[in-house]
Amino acid sequence: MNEVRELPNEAPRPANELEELERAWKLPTGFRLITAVNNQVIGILYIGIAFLFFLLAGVLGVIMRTQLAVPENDLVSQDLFNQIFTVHGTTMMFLFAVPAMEALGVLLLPQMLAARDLPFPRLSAFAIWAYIVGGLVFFSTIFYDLAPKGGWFMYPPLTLKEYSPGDNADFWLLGIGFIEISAIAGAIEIIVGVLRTRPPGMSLTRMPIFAWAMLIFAAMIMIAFPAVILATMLLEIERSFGWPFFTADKGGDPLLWQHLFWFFGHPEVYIIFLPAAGLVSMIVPAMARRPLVGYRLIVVALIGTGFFSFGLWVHHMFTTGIPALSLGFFSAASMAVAIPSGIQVFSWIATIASSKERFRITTPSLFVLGFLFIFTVGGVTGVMVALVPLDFQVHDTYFVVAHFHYVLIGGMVFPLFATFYYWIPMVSRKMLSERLGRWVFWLMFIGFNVTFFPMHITGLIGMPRRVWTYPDGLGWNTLNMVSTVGSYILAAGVALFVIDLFLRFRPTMENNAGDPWRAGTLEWLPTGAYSARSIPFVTSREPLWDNPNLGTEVEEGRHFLPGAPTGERETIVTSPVDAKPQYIIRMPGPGWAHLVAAVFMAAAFLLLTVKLVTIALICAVISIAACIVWGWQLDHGPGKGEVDIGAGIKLPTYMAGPRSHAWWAMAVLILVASSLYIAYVFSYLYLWVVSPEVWAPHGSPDLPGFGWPLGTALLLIAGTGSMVLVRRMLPAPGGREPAIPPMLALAAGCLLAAFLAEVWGHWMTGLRPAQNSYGAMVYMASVLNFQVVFACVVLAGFAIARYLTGKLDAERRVGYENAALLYYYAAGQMLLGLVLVHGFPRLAG
Amino acid sequence: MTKLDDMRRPDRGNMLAVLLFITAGPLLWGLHLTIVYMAHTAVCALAASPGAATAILAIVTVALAVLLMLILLDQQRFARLLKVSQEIAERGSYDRIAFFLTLLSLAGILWSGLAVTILSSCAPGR
Amino acid sequence: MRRFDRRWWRAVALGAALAIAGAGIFGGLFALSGLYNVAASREHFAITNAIIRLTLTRSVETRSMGVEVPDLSDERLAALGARHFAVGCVPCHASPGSKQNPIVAEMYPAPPPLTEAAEKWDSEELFWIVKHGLKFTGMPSWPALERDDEIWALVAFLERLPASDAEDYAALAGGQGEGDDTSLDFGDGEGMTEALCESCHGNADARPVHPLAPALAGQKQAYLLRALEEYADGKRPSGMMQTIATALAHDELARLAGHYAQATSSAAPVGNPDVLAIARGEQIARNGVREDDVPACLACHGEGTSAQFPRLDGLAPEYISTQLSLFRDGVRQRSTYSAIMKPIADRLTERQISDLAAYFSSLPRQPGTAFLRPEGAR
Amino acid sequence: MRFGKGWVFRAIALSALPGIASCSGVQSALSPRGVEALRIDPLFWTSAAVGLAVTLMVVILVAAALYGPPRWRERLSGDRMLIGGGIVLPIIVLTGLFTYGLLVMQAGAVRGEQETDATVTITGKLWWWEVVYEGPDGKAVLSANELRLPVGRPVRLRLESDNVIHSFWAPQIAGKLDMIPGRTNEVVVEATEPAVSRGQCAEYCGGAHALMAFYVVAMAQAEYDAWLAREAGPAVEPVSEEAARGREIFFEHGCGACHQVRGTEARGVIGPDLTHVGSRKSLAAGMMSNDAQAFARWIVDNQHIKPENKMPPFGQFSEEELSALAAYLDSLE
Repeated sequence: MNEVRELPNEAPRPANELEELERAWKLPTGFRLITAVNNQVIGILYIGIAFLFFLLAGVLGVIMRTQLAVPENDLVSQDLFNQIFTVHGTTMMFLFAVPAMEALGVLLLPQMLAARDLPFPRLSAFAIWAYIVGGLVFFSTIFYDLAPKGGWFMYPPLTLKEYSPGDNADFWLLGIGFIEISAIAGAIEIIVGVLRTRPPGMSLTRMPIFAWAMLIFAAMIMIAFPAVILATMLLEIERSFGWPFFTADKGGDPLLWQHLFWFFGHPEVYIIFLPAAGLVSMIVPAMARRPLVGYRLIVVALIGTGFFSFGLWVHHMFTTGIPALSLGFFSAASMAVAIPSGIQVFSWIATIASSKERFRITTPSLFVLGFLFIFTVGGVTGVMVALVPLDFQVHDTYFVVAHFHYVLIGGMVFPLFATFYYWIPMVSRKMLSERLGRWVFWLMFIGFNVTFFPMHITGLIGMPRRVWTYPDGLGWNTLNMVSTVGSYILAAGVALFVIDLFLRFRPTMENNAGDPWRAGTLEWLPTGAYSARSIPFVTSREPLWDNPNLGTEVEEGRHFLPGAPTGERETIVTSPVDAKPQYIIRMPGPGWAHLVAAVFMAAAFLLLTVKLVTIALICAVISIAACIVWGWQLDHGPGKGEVDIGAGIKLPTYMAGPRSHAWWAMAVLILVASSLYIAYVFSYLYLWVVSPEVWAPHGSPDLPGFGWPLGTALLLIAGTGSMVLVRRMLPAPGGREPAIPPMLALAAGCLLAAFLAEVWGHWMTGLRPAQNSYGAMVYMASVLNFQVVFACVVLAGFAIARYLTGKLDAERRVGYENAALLYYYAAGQMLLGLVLVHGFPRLAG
Repeated sequence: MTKLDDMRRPDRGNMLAVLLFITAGPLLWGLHLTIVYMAHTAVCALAASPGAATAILAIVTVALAVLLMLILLDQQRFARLLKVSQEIAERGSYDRIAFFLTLLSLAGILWSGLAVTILSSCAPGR
Repeated sequence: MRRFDRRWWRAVALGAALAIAGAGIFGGLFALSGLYNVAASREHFAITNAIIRLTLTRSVETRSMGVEVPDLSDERLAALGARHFAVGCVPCHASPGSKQNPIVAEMYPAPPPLTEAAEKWDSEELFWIVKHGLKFTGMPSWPALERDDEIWALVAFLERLPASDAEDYAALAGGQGEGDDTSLDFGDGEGMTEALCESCHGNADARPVHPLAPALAGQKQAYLLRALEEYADGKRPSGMMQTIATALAHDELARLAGHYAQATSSAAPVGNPDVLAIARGEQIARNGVREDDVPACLACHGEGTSAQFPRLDGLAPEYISTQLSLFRDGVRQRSTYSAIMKPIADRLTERQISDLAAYFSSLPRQPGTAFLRPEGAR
Repeated sequence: MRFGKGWVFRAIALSALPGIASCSGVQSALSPRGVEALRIDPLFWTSAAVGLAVTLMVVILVAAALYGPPRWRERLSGDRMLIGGGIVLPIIVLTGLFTYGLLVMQAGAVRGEQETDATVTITGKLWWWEVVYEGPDGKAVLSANELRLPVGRPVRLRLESDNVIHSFWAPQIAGKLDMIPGRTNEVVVEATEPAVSRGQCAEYCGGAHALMAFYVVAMAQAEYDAWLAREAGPAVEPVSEEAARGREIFFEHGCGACHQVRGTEARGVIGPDLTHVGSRKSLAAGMMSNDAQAFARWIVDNQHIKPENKMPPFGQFSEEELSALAAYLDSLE
């Protein structure tokens, strides 16, 4: 500790530097606070709303338990109960668990990385507002008998128009589909944030475990959510237009939904669990006052879980009659995913054992210990249900209800409460009460186990899930009564926590309660609205332990970027592996555009649900217009030149191309689009395996002649060529090149023409989408193409407008780069689609 | 120990190479699952030939298991193949992470192999 | 500056609050004092009158927006409306051939003659007024708000009224318009009530005036009696039938039911039958639709079934499809039997309904003969 | 391949969870009376015992890490512990369990491929079960909401649905298997002792999913054959006057449009077959006991007993009519 450290900047700092910094990051006041984008403000809003949904869905849970307390109860009617359990599950999964974890990412990540904010502050604000509006409207359907009642898993045919008339199911499909989009926006933010806005010196292997967890969390969202987005699209299209994806009579298959849904649904569990495990891996070392034992193995566990969790979706379908050996593969993967959990549990035990003196028993550590116990039980029953024959018995019974509540409440809610108690000092003037905290913990812990442990037995002795009542005399009465009593105890614990929040939680950005735990990571640095005064140079995993003076140094502005040299909001972008400073990102401040975009997009989706198509379209147009306004303000251009961040490092304040954060965001978005398309390719092949008899040329009109796909491909190649040429022709700043707008328009036109040719070609053969599953799949490819084509056309138009206003040249070219990147992807996707749609039936037929 | 001076040099780490290096094991595991699941489903649904199915599954499983073992045996050569630089910070950590991930993936593949040896192909779930 | 703003706003708000309170107190005192004259013998001030007229006109125009007008060109529909007009409207509004009752004429406002109504109001506005009535004028709302189909019949008639003289009117109303017709009059001798019934439902020689009024001859007695009783106690909503059924004693209802059960039916239905639709309808009527859980109609409505289940043969297609949609929309939900028909009506598609209507309407009704015996023995 | 009853594990687990055995009812997977259920049973007890051991181990290790002497804690915090406990141990334990699971599965798969002499087709309806046996003459025998099995004989169940997805689950006999539109799933079951047990739909199928149960009656082969012969025959003639009057009412009020009573003109196939409804264990798919009173209640009040079910409530009957109708239905043994 005594070695003399070289620091990037000299103290004392110039007098006006801090003022400048404060001015740049100042919060809007009054009602304009809703335009704020600072991660600490919107992060708390985000987590607050997510917690509100937890409480609301929890109340539904208690109502269900009350109904089931005694046999043949009629407190809640059958129809209402079906709505309640659907909304309970949907809300807990989509409106609470995932958003809560994203919220923690928004709130904690920039602090842990000592970044001034996430790289796209308005994108997070957009995602949050969209989620708030969409989520609240969705939840409120329970109050006017409009709530979906097909279960949170929404299996067709039950959710098809025939068996679910009315708008109830559409609220699920459009509402949740929309919230998934918001989750993906958050995931893009988190990936780019973790990889590119770390403090200098924080290589991948020095990241806090939570950052690893969030990175994998976001990556999993990118792969998993598109599957369910595709599924909801297919189901909504079948409900509205009768394209038979899931109707067996016309070559569809109800199981296709289950495959797509669980390809999302199972990873979803780990999407929820991984960040929570990451949080635990942060709290345990703090309480032990020792570094985490087995940091690298935990990383192994996180990555391993991320992968293996995609290999066990069929374990929700063990009883659907799939061949035994296929079940065996997924059972094997279910076993494989258990090992990473084992690694983490042992790592936490080892860290506890390694404590300096003894492990500190505080409210956060109580919740962590409770989590360890509950999660172990949940993991063990998880292995049991992974044994295929045993699952034949316990599948869809209360045993499974018990199992996944152990995994989810144990694996996510307990760590979340630990998180509340642990990190609230970072954002509040006061800590929460340790004394009340212990009451909260014991009530929740006891209540939880009393509620859910008996359910294992209830299920084994025959009680199925999702039943609104049960007859007397089957031996289920006592166990159900016990569970109900337990749920009241659990609810009392949560209520006590809410009281504690009201009494002591006072959000703040400047005067927080400090670092009561003496933890080692950067979020405990002294902060203001601008986060840390200067961005520390990091050389280890627990910088605050290794350099106790770090807080003072940072506050004195002796580390990187101590001021606001461009006079605006900014943070350092570093390289993804070793975190070497690359450039300064200039970030937008408060604004209305993203807010308008979010609210109107939510309105568009919800109005579609109730079939007010015209108004919905108007809202969508307003939303897109707001997005364009928002995008227009982003590309500042290189006008501010280079700035000195300290240690003699001068960084540019503008970046385009593969190093820029915008390029990365687009790349991530393209990954999302491609996993959506891969899910489509899977669906296409899957339906072919199920019903080859409806495929062309035997069961459907012959494919259009070779000329059609060939012509389409040529259009795509021509468009791509035009796009590539534009890059070469971009003039130097101030120059002109009149050919650019027509070239961009040509590219967009080629794409549009290719899309139309594909649809027209099939239409001419007499193939119709509602005819059979083959027709539906063929036209579905064009629906997916339309999404990217539409985006490309908008972006190309945007680039033309940038050029015409003199904001696009060889240096200032982010607008072009994004359009081009997406364009190449769109062309690729459509070419692949041509091969599949025109080639496959010829090959297989 | 990273020095302040290092911050002035460009990053030698190639993100994609590093990612590929540490996730090669799980990626191959995923490839294995995809192939065996799809092959089994397609062969049973369309050709209904348990013998062919078992043969394909066995070959794929053995091939990928051997590949993973090779990676485990000579990790450094594999790293060089992917052009993972030696100069990135804490390079050893990446080796260790990659090693254990490959090991877990191998276990996963072998378990699938176990299923192939015990269960008959194309038989119904019961 | 800002503080000034706030103070200014506060003053405005205070002033407004005081004004409202003052007006309230003044108004209250005025009402309590009894100074206002509510006598019908005294007319409103011109200004009061103008405001009331404006409010009324605007209200009707605004509220009737979005009402969709069906095809009203069918003369038979107007004839049905005319018959109800004679029974339900003439007592206050008088007809082209009669004078207004002097007592009614002294109402304030007095019920206007309706000969110009159709010129003043559009169809949807007439519909709205007939359906909802007008506050403070004595104009009542339709007794069965669910029965838009009946209200349109009246509107169809009112549309034609301006162009009608006493003779036209008498022709349209089927003779009910002549003489002193200011009240419901079923006559005193036997046969007078039947005449009233027949004017809509037809008799051995004449078909019903409009398909909404079903042919009654040969219908089951128990069913007819129950239908009349249900009309009378509002279990089966109908602005037209409730008025009549309520006015008749129970014995008279029973007698009428017996009379019609015995009566011979009118001539066979005419028209251009859609043979394919009839065949499809017969298939459904005999066997049901298994995949849609639709049972065979004839299992309940065929020969030898409960006297409470109406026979459907010989009913007009419009009547059948209207009743099925009334079942489906829950209009008839207050009767016990509707609980049986509603789920079945729910399961029928529009096309199945029209097929069934075509089939049943194609069957001639011949009381007392076996017209359809389900196959097989018991 | 056969396995013992796993009494060792059962004893261990029983001592840990004394409540379980006493809770077992007619729908309990813990009192198996069929070959498949018996095969799954020891797998459950084995995995439960392993799970219990793992949980106890974790609890003890955490306690040791928290409060143990420094030497223990030091050992606990080592890398060897981490790799041994976190990787090696799970791999060994899981390999064992997994292999056991695969062996049980393979036994089921082999059984599924064997020939059986009886086949029963069960179709999931909203919200009841249509059960079709093969009669003695090979003709289909329609029944509902009850499965009869001959003891000691493998029976192939063909599971289908023509509406939404259901799942057939008779816990004492075998694990569940889904009924999916467009597919036919098959499972071979075999009752091991004569007994009555209960089953229930296990896949959420909307509306009255909770009220879709059935009884399984396992009977000796001879008894079963006699029962099947009788079930294949037409309905009995009513003997009492009241029942005869009930039959009149049955036809006058159109019951035959939805229900079949073989030997009469009632040919409906929308609702359950009533030919021998009086001899079943329950009414309304396991919801009510089977007696005249229950019939009467069901006819009038079925939308409260099983909300959203497809049968309209028939509220028009006088008390005499209702009891006559109920008496007739009850007499259909």
